Amino acid sequence: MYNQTEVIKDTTELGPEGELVINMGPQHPATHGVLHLVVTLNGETIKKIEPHLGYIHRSIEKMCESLTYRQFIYVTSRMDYLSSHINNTACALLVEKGMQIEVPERAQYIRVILNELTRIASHELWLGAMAMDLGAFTPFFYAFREREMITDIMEDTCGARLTMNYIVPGGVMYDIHPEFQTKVKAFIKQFKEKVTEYEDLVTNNIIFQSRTKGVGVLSREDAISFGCTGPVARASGVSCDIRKIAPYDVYNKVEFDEVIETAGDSFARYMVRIKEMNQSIRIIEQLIDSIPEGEFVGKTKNVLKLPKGEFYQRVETARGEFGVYIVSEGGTTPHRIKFRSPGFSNLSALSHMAEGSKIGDLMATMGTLDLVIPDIDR
Amino acid sequence: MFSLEGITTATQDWLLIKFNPTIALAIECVIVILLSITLFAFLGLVLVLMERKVAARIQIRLGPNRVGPGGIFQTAADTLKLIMKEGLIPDNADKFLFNLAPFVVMMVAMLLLAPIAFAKNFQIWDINIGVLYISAISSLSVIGILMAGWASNNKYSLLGAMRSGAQIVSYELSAGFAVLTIVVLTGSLQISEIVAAQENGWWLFKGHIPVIIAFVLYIIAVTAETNRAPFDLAEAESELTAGFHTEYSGMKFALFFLAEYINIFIVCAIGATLFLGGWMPLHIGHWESFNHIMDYIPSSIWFMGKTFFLIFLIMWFRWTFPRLRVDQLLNLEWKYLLPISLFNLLLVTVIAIMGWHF
Amino acid sequence: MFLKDYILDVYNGVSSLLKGMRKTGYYFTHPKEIITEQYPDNRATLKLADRFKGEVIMPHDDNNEHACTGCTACEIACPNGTIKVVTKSEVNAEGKKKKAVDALVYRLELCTMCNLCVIACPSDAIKMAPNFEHSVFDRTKLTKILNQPGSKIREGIE
Amino acid sequence: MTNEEIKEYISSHAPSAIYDETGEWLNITIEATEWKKLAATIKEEPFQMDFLFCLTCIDWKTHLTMVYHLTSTILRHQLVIKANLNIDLPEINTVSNVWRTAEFHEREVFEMFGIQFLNHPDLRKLILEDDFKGYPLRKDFEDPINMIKL
Repeated sequence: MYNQTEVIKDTTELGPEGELVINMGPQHPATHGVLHLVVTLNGETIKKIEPHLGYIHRSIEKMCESLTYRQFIYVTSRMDYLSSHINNTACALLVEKGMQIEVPERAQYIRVILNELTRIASHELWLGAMAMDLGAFTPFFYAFREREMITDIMEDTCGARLTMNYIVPGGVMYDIHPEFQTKVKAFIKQFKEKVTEYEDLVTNNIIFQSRTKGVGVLSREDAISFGCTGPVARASGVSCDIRKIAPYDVYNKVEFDEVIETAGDSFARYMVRIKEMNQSIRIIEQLIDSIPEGEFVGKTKNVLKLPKGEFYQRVETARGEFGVYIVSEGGTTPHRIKFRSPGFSNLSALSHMAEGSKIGDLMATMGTLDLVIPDIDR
Repeated sequence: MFSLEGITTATQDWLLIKFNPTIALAIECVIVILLSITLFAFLGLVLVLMERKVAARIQIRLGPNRVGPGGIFQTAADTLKLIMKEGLIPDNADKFLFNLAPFVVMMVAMLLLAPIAFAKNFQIWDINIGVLYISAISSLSVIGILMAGWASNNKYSLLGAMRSGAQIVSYELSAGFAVLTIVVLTGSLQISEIVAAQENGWWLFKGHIPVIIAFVLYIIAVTAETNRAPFDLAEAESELTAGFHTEYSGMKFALFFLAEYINIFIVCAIGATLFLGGWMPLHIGHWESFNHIMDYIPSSIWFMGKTFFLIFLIMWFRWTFPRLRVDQLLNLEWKYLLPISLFNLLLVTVIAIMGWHF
Repeated sequence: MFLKDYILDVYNGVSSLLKGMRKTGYYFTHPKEIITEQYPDNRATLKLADRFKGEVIMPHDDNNEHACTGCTACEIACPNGTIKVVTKSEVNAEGKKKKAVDALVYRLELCTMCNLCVIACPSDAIKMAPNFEHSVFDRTKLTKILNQPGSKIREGIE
Repeated sequence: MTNEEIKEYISSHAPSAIYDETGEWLNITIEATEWKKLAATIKEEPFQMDFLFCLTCIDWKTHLTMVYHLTSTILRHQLVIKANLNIDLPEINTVSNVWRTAEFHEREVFEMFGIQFLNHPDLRKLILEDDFKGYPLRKDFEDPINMIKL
């Protein structure tokens, strides 16, 4: 990453005025992957944070330039692997929009249900990982117990637990599993019972509250300026839910609230995600019994060719706004593809949020930003 | 009735018959050293296994269950692995201090073993300032930690050691005041007398509110003093990777690990002695038959039972709570625990002077 | 009231902590809630989802016949070049020359289990199998030839 | 705000702007030199384009095109601004002082396409190594070692 002289300077010499430069990452328990933060400290107080990215950069955008419009969808699962369904949906929606493919209603319902399940699974994992960042190990296991039910449902229907690749242009790859509905209902029942556990263990805990309240504050103006989306922006009072602004699939048919908090601190971000899980449950409850009969995939041509032009599709992943931008020359492969990942913009606000706080606050801030490094690096 | 007291007196008598007193004393010393080292090793293995099992049960897992029945040899296997590992010394580290630090921490833990009464009349050294001795020696462990943090030439270690220093120095106060509460009530610093004073009832159950407060304070303070979650800032896995022992590997790491668990055992043993009556059996008022049955349980089992109950309590804390931040940790001590314990000490002193206690 | 707030602070803090301890204490005393799966021990009873995408296989029937025509649709559909179809010309019963599959080379180490080849196959000759214990000591063993030696195409499949 | 009003307003600030309404959103192609002034203008009233949600570049082999996707969190309208750059000397003014998210996005575009963002506060490589040669997302990029030819 650096040339040799810089490394030595970074690790052995004190900076001006007794500053201490530590390399947090690429292997560090709290960076959840291979994020590298060069943190300048003054005692315990953070003076500057500089992210260094690229440890898991696979140049997916370049790869996609040589893949057809059917093939490139699977790659997007490998970006934000916790919301792979939603990423896949974004790509499928873009191809459908470009080629005016009609998507059967059944497929739309299935997509929305699976997207919301993915969102819950992602938030569950985040909850566990964040509690772990703050030193509480046990909620991780409780959160994973519920997440396991979702991955089982995914395994039944999609055949995979993490990188599903279940969404295809025109619908979904195959029909839902016969037991899908009963299993989802069982999950909803258990989730509603167990969600109080998180309140006892985490939300109401005095230590947790004092660790997160007033920590990593991001004002509304800054959230907009830094391009933050998703729960990070909504905790700062920015209304930015793509499911509300530009509904896709059947989101305009369901009732749900956009969760908005105004404090902008780590606790607000935490609360937004917890409440969002409940909203997701609400969406699933509305749809699960009324999945219409019919085809699960629309009629598509064998070879997909996007017309010449530019297409942009925005969706709301668990982390925020995910955008796919395709410039097509009319061939079977895109000329240029750009993925606008939510984590990348959210990360850029980290330095601003954590400056002047303690190392422990950095963990709380980073935990509530919910960074997924492959999503940032792409 | 089985009693450790009988064994010790028999051994001593036999030694005095066979040898002259000086040699007998020397042999006794050797026996004590061997016994305490054995106890150390045994406690290390048991406590680590217990921690893992408790954590597993709380976290709806099974825990270690592959080595031996129910995984009871897991820690022995781990120790074997750690012994075989290479002890790395980082570049530019202060080699002498780096190697010394784990032994300092370990020695402090060993010294603390001396005044603890494991059973009726089964004590290495019934020093007349026992409680003071414990308070004095236990604060030495911070030196070992600071040494380790500084000598490692690692910034994480240094940060961890500094945190640990601030933390232990602060929480010594509350722990000390909590201990003083009992000393004031008993009127003695000697462990055996403190235990003897609880013959009619343990201090915790005698119904003195200041004692109950002192007990809570003591548990919080010693949790912090032993660097256990929620006060494990010196290690703070998610912040400082492993804190002061980041650079240690192999047996030197194992010594730190062992010292941590021995320290827990010792502070819990002292807690049990001060508040839960040490080896005293549970006696309830005038239920003669009940008291008699309780007397039949050997005193060593009473002592170990109480100690392990407190150890379990501390483990329960660890697997439930998130970690505090460093400034909150010091806030908690200086703004909450210290005023409360000062007030508490004042209260108990008034009670003792007025003779309201029983 | 400073003192009242102070005491209330302490009380609320401690009660919130006790609530959490009650929860973990509940799980400690209820071993029935343990969810660990003892994987290598429960291998006999382990049941994966039918649709689990573990590897691509080519089902053969009792006569050692498969349904692959060697049309290379799967090869074209594959995003990472996992599948390579080697074809040969075969003379069938009516004396006509016909393209047939010689070897369907499948490289498991490149496969991402995206299922596109299965969807693309016009004669349903390949499918995903719910196997997951793929680890081998030699990487070359991951390159498999899916059609069994001596197998031929089933009658009536074009 | 209708497209006509936007066009009228933009024309008064960037006279050479070319409009394209075929896509989902209004596309405006401007001169690179006009961008600095225009960016500061459209963030304020009456457009309030306060949210830069996508910033990227396209390599057309003959020239490069910077693409800025903008939206307003208040008025909820979208706008796409494009600027064509010379492939031999791609230079454009930074907008990181207007939208701070651009700082990271511009660093990414800088290393992937080699575009110089004038007045950028910290234009260093973000993802690639410091001594990396070449611009990976350009069409003429060849990597003989790491590229897998299937």
